Amino acid sequence: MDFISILSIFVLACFVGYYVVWSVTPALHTPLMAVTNAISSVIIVGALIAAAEANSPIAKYLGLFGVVLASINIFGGFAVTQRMLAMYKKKGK
Amino acid sequence: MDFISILSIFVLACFVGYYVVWSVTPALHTPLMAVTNAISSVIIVGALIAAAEANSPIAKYLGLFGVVLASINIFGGFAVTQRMLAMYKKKGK
Amino acid sequence: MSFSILAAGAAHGGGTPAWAMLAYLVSGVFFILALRGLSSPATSQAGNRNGMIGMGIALITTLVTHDLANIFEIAAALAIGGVIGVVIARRIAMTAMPELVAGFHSLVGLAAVVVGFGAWLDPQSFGIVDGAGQILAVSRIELGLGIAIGAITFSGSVIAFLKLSGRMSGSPIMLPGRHVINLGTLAAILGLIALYTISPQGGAGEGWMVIAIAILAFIIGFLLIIPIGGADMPVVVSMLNSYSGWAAAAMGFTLGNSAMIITGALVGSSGAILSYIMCRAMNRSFISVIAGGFGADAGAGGGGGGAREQRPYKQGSAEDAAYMLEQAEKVIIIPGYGMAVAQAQHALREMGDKLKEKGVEVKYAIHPVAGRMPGHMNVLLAEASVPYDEVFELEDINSEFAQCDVAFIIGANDVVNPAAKTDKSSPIYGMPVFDVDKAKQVFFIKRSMGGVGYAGVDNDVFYMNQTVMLLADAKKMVEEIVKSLD
Amino acid sequence: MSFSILAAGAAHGGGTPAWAMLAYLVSGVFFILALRGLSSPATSQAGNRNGMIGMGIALITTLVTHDLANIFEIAAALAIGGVIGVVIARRIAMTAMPELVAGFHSLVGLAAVVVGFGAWLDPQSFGIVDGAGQILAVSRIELGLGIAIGAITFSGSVIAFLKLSGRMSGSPIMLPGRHVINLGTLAAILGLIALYTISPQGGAGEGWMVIAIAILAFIIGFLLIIPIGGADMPVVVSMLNSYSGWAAAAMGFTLGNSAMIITGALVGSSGAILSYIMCRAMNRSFISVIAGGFGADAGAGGGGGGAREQRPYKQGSAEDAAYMLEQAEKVIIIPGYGMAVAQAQHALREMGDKLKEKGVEVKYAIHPVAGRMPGHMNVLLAEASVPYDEVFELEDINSEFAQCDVAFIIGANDVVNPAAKTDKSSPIYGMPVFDVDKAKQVFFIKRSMGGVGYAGVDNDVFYMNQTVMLLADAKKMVEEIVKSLD
Ligand SMILES: NC(=O)c1ccc[n+]([C@@H]2O[C@H](COP(=O)([O-])OP(=O)(O)OC[C@H]3O[C@@H](n4cnc5c(N)ncnc54)[C@H](OP(=O)(O)O)[C@@H]3O)[C@@H](O)[C@H]2O)c1
Ligand SMILES: NC(=O)c1ccc[n+]([C@@H]2O[C@H](COP(=O)([O-])OP(=O)(O)OC[C@H]3O[C@@H](n4cnc5c(N)ncnc54)[C@H](OP(=O)(O)O)[C@@H]3O)[C@@H](O)[C@H]2O)c1
Repeated sequence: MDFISILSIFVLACFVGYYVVWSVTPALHTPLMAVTNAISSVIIVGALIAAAEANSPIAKYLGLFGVVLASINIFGGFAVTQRMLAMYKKKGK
Repeated sequence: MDFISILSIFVLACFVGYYVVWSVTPALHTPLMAVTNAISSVIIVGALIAAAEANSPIAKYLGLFGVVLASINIFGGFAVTQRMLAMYKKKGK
Repeated sequence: MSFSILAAGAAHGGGTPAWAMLAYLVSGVFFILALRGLSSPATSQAGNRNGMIGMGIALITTLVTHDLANIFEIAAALAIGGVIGVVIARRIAMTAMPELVAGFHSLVGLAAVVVGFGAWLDPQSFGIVDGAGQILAVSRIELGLGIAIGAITFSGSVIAFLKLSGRMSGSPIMLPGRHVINLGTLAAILGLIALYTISPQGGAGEGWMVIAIAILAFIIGFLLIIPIGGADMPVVVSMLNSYSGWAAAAMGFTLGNSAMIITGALVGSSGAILSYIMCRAMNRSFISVIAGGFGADAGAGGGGGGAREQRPYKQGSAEDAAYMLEQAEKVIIIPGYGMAVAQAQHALREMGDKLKEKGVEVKYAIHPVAGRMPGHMNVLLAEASVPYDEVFELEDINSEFAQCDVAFIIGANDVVNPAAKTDKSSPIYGMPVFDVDKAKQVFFIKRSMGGVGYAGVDNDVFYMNQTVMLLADAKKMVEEIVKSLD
Repeated sequence: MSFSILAAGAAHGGGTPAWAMLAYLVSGVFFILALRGLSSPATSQAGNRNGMIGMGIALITTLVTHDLANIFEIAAALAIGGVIGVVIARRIAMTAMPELVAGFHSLVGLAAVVVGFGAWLDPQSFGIVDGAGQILAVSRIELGLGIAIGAITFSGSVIAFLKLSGRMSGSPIMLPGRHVINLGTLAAILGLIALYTISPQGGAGEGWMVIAIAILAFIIGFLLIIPIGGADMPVVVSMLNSYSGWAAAAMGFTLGNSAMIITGALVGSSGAILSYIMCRAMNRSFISVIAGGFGADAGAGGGGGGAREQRPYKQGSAEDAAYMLEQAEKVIIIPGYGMAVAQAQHALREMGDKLKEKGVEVKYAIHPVAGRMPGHMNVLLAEASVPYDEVFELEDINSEFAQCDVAFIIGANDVVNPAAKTDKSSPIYGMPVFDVDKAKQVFFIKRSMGGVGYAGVDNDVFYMNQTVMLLADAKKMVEEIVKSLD
């Protein structure tokens, strides 16, 4: 990908982010915080690269440490969001 | 630009389009139709390429014809939108 | 997994310098901001200016990055188009907006066809050739689709223009066996595109195929639209708008041009969403609209409902109406298609002003499909300087009829028909309508008891106890009311 | 115009196969759908599942396109993290959400630092080296910024966690000359990043610079957050969330990874918008929150307002309240931070149920900054099985106080303080508040007359004629009311 493409994707993603976040109902702002926490752990991709390719042993162990940290967030974040969301119920249910 | 970049831009642009159009107030749906008419004439870019590069005379005259058609739309579309929008006024103004 | 088609795409826009690609992105962002501005009347003019800036950037970028030898001819073409466009835009009456949009629209379609042919004749300039000088396979698909969609948009919009402007009867024209003909033609177009794509001497050759695609697409655009009734034309225009957006996006893929891709997605979404909104507001499925035949008995211009039973109704005069309106505390005005036909908006505004002077609260209630295009009534009221904060949407005002003294219906009909709520056999059943029956008093302006709304059905509101029919041309009637109010 | 920086970027993600790039795009789209699901509780669980799918796609794609030699260690790392995460998520009390989010957040920050160091140690694997084996200049900037933002997020979130969980006093800690120290440290960090970028043996060398950046950033994260009061922590957490989003996007630029870019933009917007919403709801500028010092006199946990004049007020018992509630036709319940502290939500729901059985209409009114994080009260009420269609936002319910018999305030304070509307000198002036003074009767649960809300100001509602103070722990008081209702 060339820089312009990446920039284009970024610019459009910012518009999408703006609209999609404003459309979140205020009642779900706490789950929003939890789930953004989880998805921002997509930097685990970087940690995986460091852990997998491992041209340097320190890089490898740093990478593995990063994987642990990020996966706490991923699993914990989605699980706690799930737990919260399961509690929201409509009248008469 | 590689295909994936273009596709990424397209996919994100569809999300943006979805949100941005839903956020248009119904009172301005007629101007919306007029202005989308105007901007969809951005295909004038294609007509300009044909008219400017002109490796074939037919292509050149086709291109020039396309430029005329698209520019009717561009100038007409923006002008009529402008005329409509200038009419919307708030109370007490 | 094979991704050869992806690899083939790698050439797209290859020759464009980085700064130009950035400029096209900026142009696309300006287009987004243009539509975003329409989220409120206050920001809308700035939005429109953003649209112009975006278009300016795209134009200049394209000119600067290409051969300038023909610059004078190009400038002349731009000037001719520009003058025609501006003159039309200045002269057009606001009531003629629906046909103007359709007419402009046909031009976009034709321009797309022209660009498609240009790219086919001169593929080098478009940067869509492979090593052997043949047009790339992906580009051939995009080109074929672009021409086909452009041609359908052109001929379809021409029909829509003719029907909306009354130059052609609004009533559906149903050919026998049309579904078979249509499907056959569509299949032939798709087949030709496929044939062209795989054709060995294809590329810039095989002219007959490209021309045949265009001709068949012109024909099918015509065939698809004539069976659709006049008042369904706005849905058709929106649908074609959406298609042309996707066609522009396809062209953007070919040229690797982000301004085109973004525009295509915006216009494509806009058309699709407006069609959806209209269909939902009419409680009809998109398919039923496109299949056509609706409004077969009664065209947009009225026409008799024929053998209807005669039921008693009250008729009133302008003086009666003026007297009751003065006494009221709160009046809700419901304009419809008839107001546009009669050009009664200015007189109506005057009436509203007079009533407000006398201390009456006046509000305007707009149904999402009142008139003949989305937002049609809003534009006309704005033209007559009705402030937009006195104009309300269906769902915001419908609960207020119970507290209002007078519901003043002017040229609207289907949008106040209670059959939509009660009569399951009615063609408009399920469409949300104004609860005018809850108002203490109803005035109903239309020209005759015979005339019906677009859906061609009788309306119980005519015969309600509290309804007074004001039978006359809307403009004349309102002008007389204004006189009586003095 | 020179676009060398653009050209340099051309290498980004060069080694990734096309299908993997597509997969990352799909993953990004799933993340968009995840947040989109949160637009209503009905679609939210499907949204969360989309988020998981997106993450799964990103994980698998990364693993498959890289060396699998260390797969067992990686699987073990994933498993350890996963187990810890799930256990925490299962065990945590709903009232502890604010600190949980802050805590999880610190981990993201640390992970970003770790990834930054990994990329610095092993740039080949990240595909960010030039011909000479040096790290690309753009990548060095991105790397430096990524480490710095990650480190700030880490230490800042740790402080936020400690303050929110009460392990550290919520009151601001104001160092002398802190603005000078902070600006100096920030300048040093930026200077080091610049130095590293232009350093000739830079690239994978110059370790001291990279380490110094990390250390200074850890320190400044600490320094920036300690002067900010406990109840402003949600704004801080959101702000750090936003920063970490942008950091993820920067990393996405480095790797040419669209999943990261899209996520970064989503998270960045989310944090920024939530901060904005909170600041607007408190009518305070973002700058004033970040500059710190708010809540200096009264911490989150209460604390005396000191020298306040003694004014007469009425005190009531649970029986009085129960009697009045039973008689009412319509009751609006306003929960606040105190309800969370007392964990009174279950008892409250029981009270609501009892009242509904007796034919009383019960609604819940939630202020955008009630409690200690956005949506805090909604989650707690949902936990207690209050249906979400009985819970209303400020602007939707505020007009109903005039028609309600009882406003029942439980552990809220600032969000009902009329000083926000009348007293220009009040620190909460301009903040939108509930018009409880319009209700016929007000019950106000708090522990003592001395305690104040987060803003540390007195509240005229205590002393109104129609107000009855119910002084006790919220949970105990509500439980007693429930008993009296039997
Ligand atoms: N807006 C859109 O986007 C859109 C899109 C697709 C379809 N439609 C359809 O169009 C219809 C719109 O409803 P509507 O209530 O606005 O209009 P309508 O139901 O078509 O009714 C128009 C009324 O105006 C009267 N009228 C016509 N010319 C008049 C004149 N010069 N003076 C006074 N009255 C006049 C007609 O009766 P007389 O002939 O007796 O005068 C008729 O009662 C709906 O059925 C809707 O589904 C709208
Ligand atoms: N939600 C957010 O996102 C957010 C973000 C930033 C800032 N803030 C700030 O936080 C504040 C939130 O307002 P709020 O009205 O929810 O709360 P508040 O104004 O902080 O008041 C809390 C009330 O609860 C009482 N209380 C505490 N513990 C209790 C217990 N165990 N039982 C009964 N009562 C108890 C306190 O009085 P006693 O001590 O006498 O019991 C106090 O009156 C606002 O100032 C807002 O600006 C919120």
